[in-house]
Amino acid sequence: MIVDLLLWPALAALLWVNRRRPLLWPLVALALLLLFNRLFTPGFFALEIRDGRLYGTLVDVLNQGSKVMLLALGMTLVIATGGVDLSVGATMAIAGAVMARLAGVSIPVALGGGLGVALLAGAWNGLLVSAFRIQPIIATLILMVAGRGVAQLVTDGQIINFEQPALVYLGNGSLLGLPFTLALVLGMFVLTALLVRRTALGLFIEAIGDNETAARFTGLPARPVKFLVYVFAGLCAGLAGLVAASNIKSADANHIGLYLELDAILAVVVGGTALTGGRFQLAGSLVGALLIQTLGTTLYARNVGADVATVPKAIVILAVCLLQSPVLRAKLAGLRRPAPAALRKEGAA
Amino acid sequence: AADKPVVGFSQIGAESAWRTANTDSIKGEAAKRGITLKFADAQQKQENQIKALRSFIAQNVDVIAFSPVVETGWEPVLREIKKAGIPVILTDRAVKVSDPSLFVTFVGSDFVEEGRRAGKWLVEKTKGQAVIAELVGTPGSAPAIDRKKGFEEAIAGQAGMKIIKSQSGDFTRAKGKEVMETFLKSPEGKSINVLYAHNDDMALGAIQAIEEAGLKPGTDIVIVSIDGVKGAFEAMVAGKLNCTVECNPLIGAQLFDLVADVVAGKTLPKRIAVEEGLYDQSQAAAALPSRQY
Amino acid sequence: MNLAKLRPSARLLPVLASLGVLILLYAGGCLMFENFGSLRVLINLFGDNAFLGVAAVGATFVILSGGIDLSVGAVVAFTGVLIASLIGHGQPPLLAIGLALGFGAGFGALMGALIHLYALPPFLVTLGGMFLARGLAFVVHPESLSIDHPFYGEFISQTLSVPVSRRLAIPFTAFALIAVVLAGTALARWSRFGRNVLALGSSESSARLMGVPIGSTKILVYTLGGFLSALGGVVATFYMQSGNPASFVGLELDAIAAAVIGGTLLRGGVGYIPGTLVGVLILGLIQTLVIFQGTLNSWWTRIAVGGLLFVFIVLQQLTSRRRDG
Amino acid sequence: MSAPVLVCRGLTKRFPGVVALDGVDFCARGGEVHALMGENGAGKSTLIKALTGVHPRDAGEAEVDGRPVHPRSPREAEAAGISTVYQEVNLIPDLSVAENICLGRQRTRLGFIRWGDARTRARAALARLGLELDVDRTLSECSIAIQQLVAIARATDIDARVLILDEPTSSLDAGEVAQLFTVVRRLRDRGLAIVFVSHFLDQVYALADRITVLRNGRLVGEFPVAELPRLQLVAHMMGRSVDEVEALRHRERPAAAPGEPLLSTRGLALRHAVLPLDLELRRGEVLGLGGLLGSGRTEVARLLFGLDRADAGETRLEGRPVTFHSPADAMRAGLALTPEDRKTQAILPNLTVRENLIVALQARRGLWKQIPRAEQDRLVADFTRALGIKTSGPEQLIRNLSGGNQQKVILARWLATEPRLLILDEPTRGIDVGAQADIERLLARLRDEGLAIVFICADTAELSRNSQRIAVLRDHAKVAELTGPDVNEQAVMRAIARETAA
Ligand SMILES: Nc1ncnc2c1ncn2[C@@H]1O[C@H](COP(=O)(O)OP(=O)(O)OP(=O)(O)O)[C@@H](O)[C@H]1O
Ligand SMILES: Nc1ncnc2c1ncn2[C@@H]1O[C@H](COP(=O)(O)OP(=O)(O)OP(=O)(O)O)[C@@H](O)[C@H]1O
Ligand SMILES: [Mg+2]
Ligand SMILES: [Mg+2]
Repeated sequence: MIVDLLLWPALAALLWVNRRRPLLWPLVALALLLLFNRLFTPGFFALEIRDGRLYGTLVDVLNQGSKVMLLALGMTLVIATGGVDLSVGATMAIAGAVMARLAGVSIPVALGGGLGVALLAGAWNGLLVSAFRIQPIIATLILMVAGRGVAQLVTDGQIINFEQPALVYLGNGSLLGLPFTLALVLGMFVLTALLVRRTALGLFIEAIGDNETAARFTGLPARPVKFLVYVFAGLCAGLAGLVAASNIKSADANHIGLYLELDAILAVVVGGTALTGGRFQLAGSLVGALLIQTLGTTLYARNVGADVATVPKAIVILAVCLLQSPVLRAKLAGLRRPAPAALRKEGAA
Repeated sequence: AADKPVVGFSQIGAESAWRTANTDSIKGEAAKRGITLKFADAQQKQENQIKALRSFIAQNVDVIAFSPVVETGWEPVLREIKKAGIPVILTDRAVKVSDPSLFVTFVGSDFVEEGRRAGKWLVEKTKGQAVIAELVGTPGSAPAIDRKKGFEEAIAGQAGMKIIKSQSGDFTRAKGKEVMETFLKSPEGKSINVLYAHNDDMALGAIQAIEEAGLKPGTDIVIVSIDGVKGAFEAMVAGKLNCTVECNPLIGAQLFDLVADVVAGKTLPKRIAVEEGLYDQSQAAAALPSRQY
Repeated sequence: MNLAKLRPSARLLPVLASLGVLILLYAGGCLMFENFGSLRVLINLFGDNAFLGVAAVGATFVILSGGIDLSVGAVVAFTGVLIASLIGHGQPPLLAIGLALGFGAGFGALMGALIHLYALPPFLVTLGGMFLARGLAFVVHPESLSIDHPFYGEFISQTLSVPVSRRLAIPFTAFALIAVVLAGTALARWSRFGRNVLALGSSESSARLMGVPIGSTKILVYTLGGFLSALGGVVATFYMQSGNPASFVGLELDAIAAAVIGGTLLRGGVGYIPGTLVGVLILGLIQTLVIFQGTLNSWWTRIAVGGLLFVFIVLQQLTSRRRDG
Repeated sequence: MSAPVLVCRGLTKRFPGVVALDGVDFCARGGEVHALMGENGAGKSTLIKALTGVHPRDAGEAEVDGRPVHPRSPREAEAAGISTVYQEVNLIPDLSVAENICLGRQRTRLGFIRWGDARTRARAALARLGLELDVDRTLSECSIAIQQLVAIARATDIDARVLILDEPTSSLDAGEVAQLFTVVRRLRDRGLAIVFVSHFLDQVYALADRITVLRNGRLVGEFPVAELPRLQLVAHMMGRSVDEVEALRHRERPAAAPGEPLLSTRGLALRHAVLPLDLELRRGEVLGLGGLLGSGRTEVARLLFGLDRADAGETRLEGRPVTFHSPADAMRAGLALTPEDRKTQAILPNLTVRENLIVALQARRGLWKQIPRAEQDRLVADFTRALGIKTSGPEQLIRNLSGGNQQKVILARWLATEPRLLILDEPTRGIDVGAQADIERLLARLRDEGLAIVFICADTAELSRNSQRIAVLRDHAKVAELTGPDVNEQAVMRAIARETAA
């Protein structure tokens, strides 16, 4: 099949290119999961063209995964500074609700309003963390609790539907036969990558996350940078919220983004960024997000009930953890060739 | 205030438009009758609800009413309420208790019956021939369990009807859509010609998935769901949904009548049903303007 | 030098600030609402939050060691279902409780072992643990299940509670909470294990060089966390006489929040067990205030809880801010 | 001839990219102080860590009193009779002083720790080092010198056969060192084998009986102190001939032509930290800050650099009043500070040498103007060469560098910003003789290029050797300012002592 001809060589190439990079292990896990589906989940790789767009489970993975991928981009930077943002799910709900509320006014107002409140939410978190110096997990817990309430306040507890083609396009449209959300994710990824790698922001973030005291002694603007990453995480959450609302053509304040903060954090950590801060892997986070979505879709496709679906999910998380564990890898490497220490001892005896 | 009772009401949450309508109905009715209502929202958590009930005791309310999050786990708190001499009315969902004197009465829908009616309608509509996909509610929740049970009962005798896919869509649009997508893409997906959704929201999400797959909801796939929210009526008018079994949230008036009876010391039946209908496309357009939620 | 004398108590400042705000909130509630000052509300505060408090003490130990435990809520739910189902199958309650506690401890030990032996991040391992325990709970029994046994019906709620008046009794769970907090305080303050936990959380590399048994301390602290989560689950079954696999979602966040509000630093190494009790009571009090207010709908409830949390944390921050190094 | 207590044979330890120890033999005898010498990165600390179970060894064995020991953790090493003070303070910052001394060895009654006993023991252990302080204080609130002493107190609190001290004196002043030596000698006379690492030759010659020299992870040789002249020792360490070393040591007297004032303070003060202080810093001049530990030198540096905000007094930069609200402000004005606590205040442990080196310059250029990679690489190459930084490459993580090399990277970090005023808080701490000479020469060169320099150093000899002017602090106040011919060791000592007597 054509998919096989394209996908596997591409994956192999990716693995090869990243063989000495932190990206390797999440990629390996993703490849294994895909391979499992190729072999055991009928129809998972079926692709066809319908209505001028690609149609199939793999496309769904990309489309559905776009929300976590967007969240993960912002979350990566937050985690790299040594923080965490629990409020992204609630921020998604607020952004979606505001967009739906303003949908009737005009498209730019709806989009701008949604993203605007998301930026405000991020700024609020940033303020609490950088100016009030509240521990991030608690600072963002406040908005996690209250944010969904704000979203419900905006929708008045109702599910608000909208039909505006532009807004519907955001989460359901296709560009060159692929979901528009994919383009959105790639665009945000490139933008983020440029922002952190073409300016000194990446270095600043990593320095602050690695040793904040030292960063301050070195004259780094620790507080502004922290503020900024939360605002950015808010923006990403806002975009994800718009996509989520657009996906179902309505704002469901109670459910949009529910528990998605956990998936986002998971994606980041699986992707190779440590929760303690410091070095971050932007691309790794995307792979992590894809891995999580693929897993979720796999479970649906294999008809595993949502209640017990957490068991295989746990097993995959732990497996990826173990794959990344330097200790286990050292042990495996030790199995392959005899330990040098052992050789030495024999020589000495 | 001596003649007007103080009522404590603990609501499950605001997880759906249905629930919000339920809340509004109760609050609105209390206001209309000038009854002091102590309202507490449990955010879908039983432990919060128990806290609220115990607070109602501390606040010396005259009557306690609540929609339990789950069916079990109420014995201790209900005993405590009984000890304090406060009558309890259950709404929407029942509880399982060994001592029936722990509550006065239960007013609400019969979820099993709802499932049964959906099933019966389907048997008639499809003449006993259907390949069914089922979108289940939140795992473990009473409506999910009962609506599944009632539906299965109703189609049990039909050899030509079988459920080939059954997955939880968590009562939400987004999950309903996502799960339907995978249903349709599975190898058996092409044969699905009926969708049974435990609530309208999941059905509305699934309709989008069906449309994106290039199929016609309501025609290629017959869709029946439960609740009867406004969105479902709109979808029926548009021909995308075939039938919805009403589950009526507007119980405010009924509830406060019962409160008055309880305060007056009348004996009440243990189980009071809510008036509910079943709507298909033919009735939808007529009913739509009168839908309040 | 006089400054030096003042400083040690600076560490206690967040706890004292929390306590102050707790008292303030309580007094405020008494002024605003009728019956708020009644003994029943006070007793409820302890009894209703006992399961959270017990689990939060465990979570505090884990945080003190520099780790985190996200599996708390799921383990609480799992043990509830396990006990309910065992009793449902005719097992004696004490055996069921013992098995559940054993499971919790073993589950924690397993997570601790993975974290230590393979140098895995605690966040991921315990998140895995959370998913696993949640899923297993549904495997044991997919729905909520009530416990019908005289031990639960009579013994716990009648025999073991202390009546204050004809209508009011202090529930057994409140005593369980206080006992666990006292034991936890003693363990943290007066045992070698407790001090090793703090050392580990403050600086793992130094602790290793100073001869702290890193491995066993880490594994033990997660074992303790798992055990106390399970104990929280047991307390919850006393409270609800049922087990529900879908319950206590997000309890771990409440536990972590309670610890942090009580002056525990998330980075580890600094914190007090009694502070966690204060944190738990504050979370409980916020809820009680909202319920007594009695008109807030779902979203205003959320906003109010978030807002009170915010006010509270800022107050605590302002009263305990120190010059940082 | 005393009996060997600790014997190692063929110790080998490899790290990715480096062989840190290559078949080293080592033997410490009871009743002797054995100095372990070598340049930064020679493998001294690695030897100690491989011996005490911090790092698993790749090969080699060790014995204590003839019994083979193979500790897998410092705890097991301690049980085998080896007590160690590792390089850099390795204590628990959030615990009290008393607890840090007793951790893991607390006496208990019925399972409960006896806190009173712990305090008493801690006080006793500190008293042996001539130190009297509040043992309930949290460790992180104590100055780094105090922390170092606490670590030593902890190591001497137990019965051991071997006591290993890895650069214990690097942050101590003369008085503290003397006190420490008294204790060490007493322990030695009790028959302990003592292993002592230091870059201070005077201290080594004052204390040690025997010296083992390492170079690049290899054993150069073991020598009785009496048979190893200093010059020869340095030559062994550096792997050069005695003549070459002699040439290195030659140094010109400071040229005394200070330029116009750059920064001055009037009555600058911070409650509890600095009493009103007048200072004048001139271009082309090194101002030394002298004083005992805890006299407030670090506090002055923090204040000047905007890490703390003064609550009285004023600062003038080239005559114009300035206030620095943050280090960033100070940096913009051309100030630089290398802090005294490298581990917590300076290094970004998980970032590379390159990133650590350019980070201050980048901070100064701001967020948007990223330093081009080529320029970064050039900076790293230049400074690595100029300061003799030993790395396996610019992309090595700084945490894997030896302590002395980390210090050089931090120095380079600040030199790269081309500051006008450089504040050096104990810059030569933990730096080997060769590098120390390098740094001192660099200091002179920078001064000649017109930099104003504030030099804080616990070693009065080094201080007076490198300063044109010395301000002596005591109890957080300036008590004397020495200029011209008064800039010498005796004068500094006198200034401190005079005030003490008063
Ligand atoms: N954990 C590690 N990983 C990789 N390399 C290391 C590690 N620890 C030390 N090294 C390397 O091993 C070599 C020896 O370092 P070591 O710390 O033993 O030197 P040292 O003699 O103690 O120097 P100093 O006087 O500066 O303290 C150095 O090249 C250092 O970079
Ligand atoms: N012997 C001591 N007992 C108690 N506190 C001390 C002692 N020595 C220093 N301190 C405290 O440590 C803090 C740090 O002092 P500071 O670092 O400014 O001194 P310093 O002159 O730089 O000494 P150091 O040689 O330690 O760098 C001061 O607040 C001081 O009060
Ligand atoms: Mg060293
Ligand atoms: Mg100092």
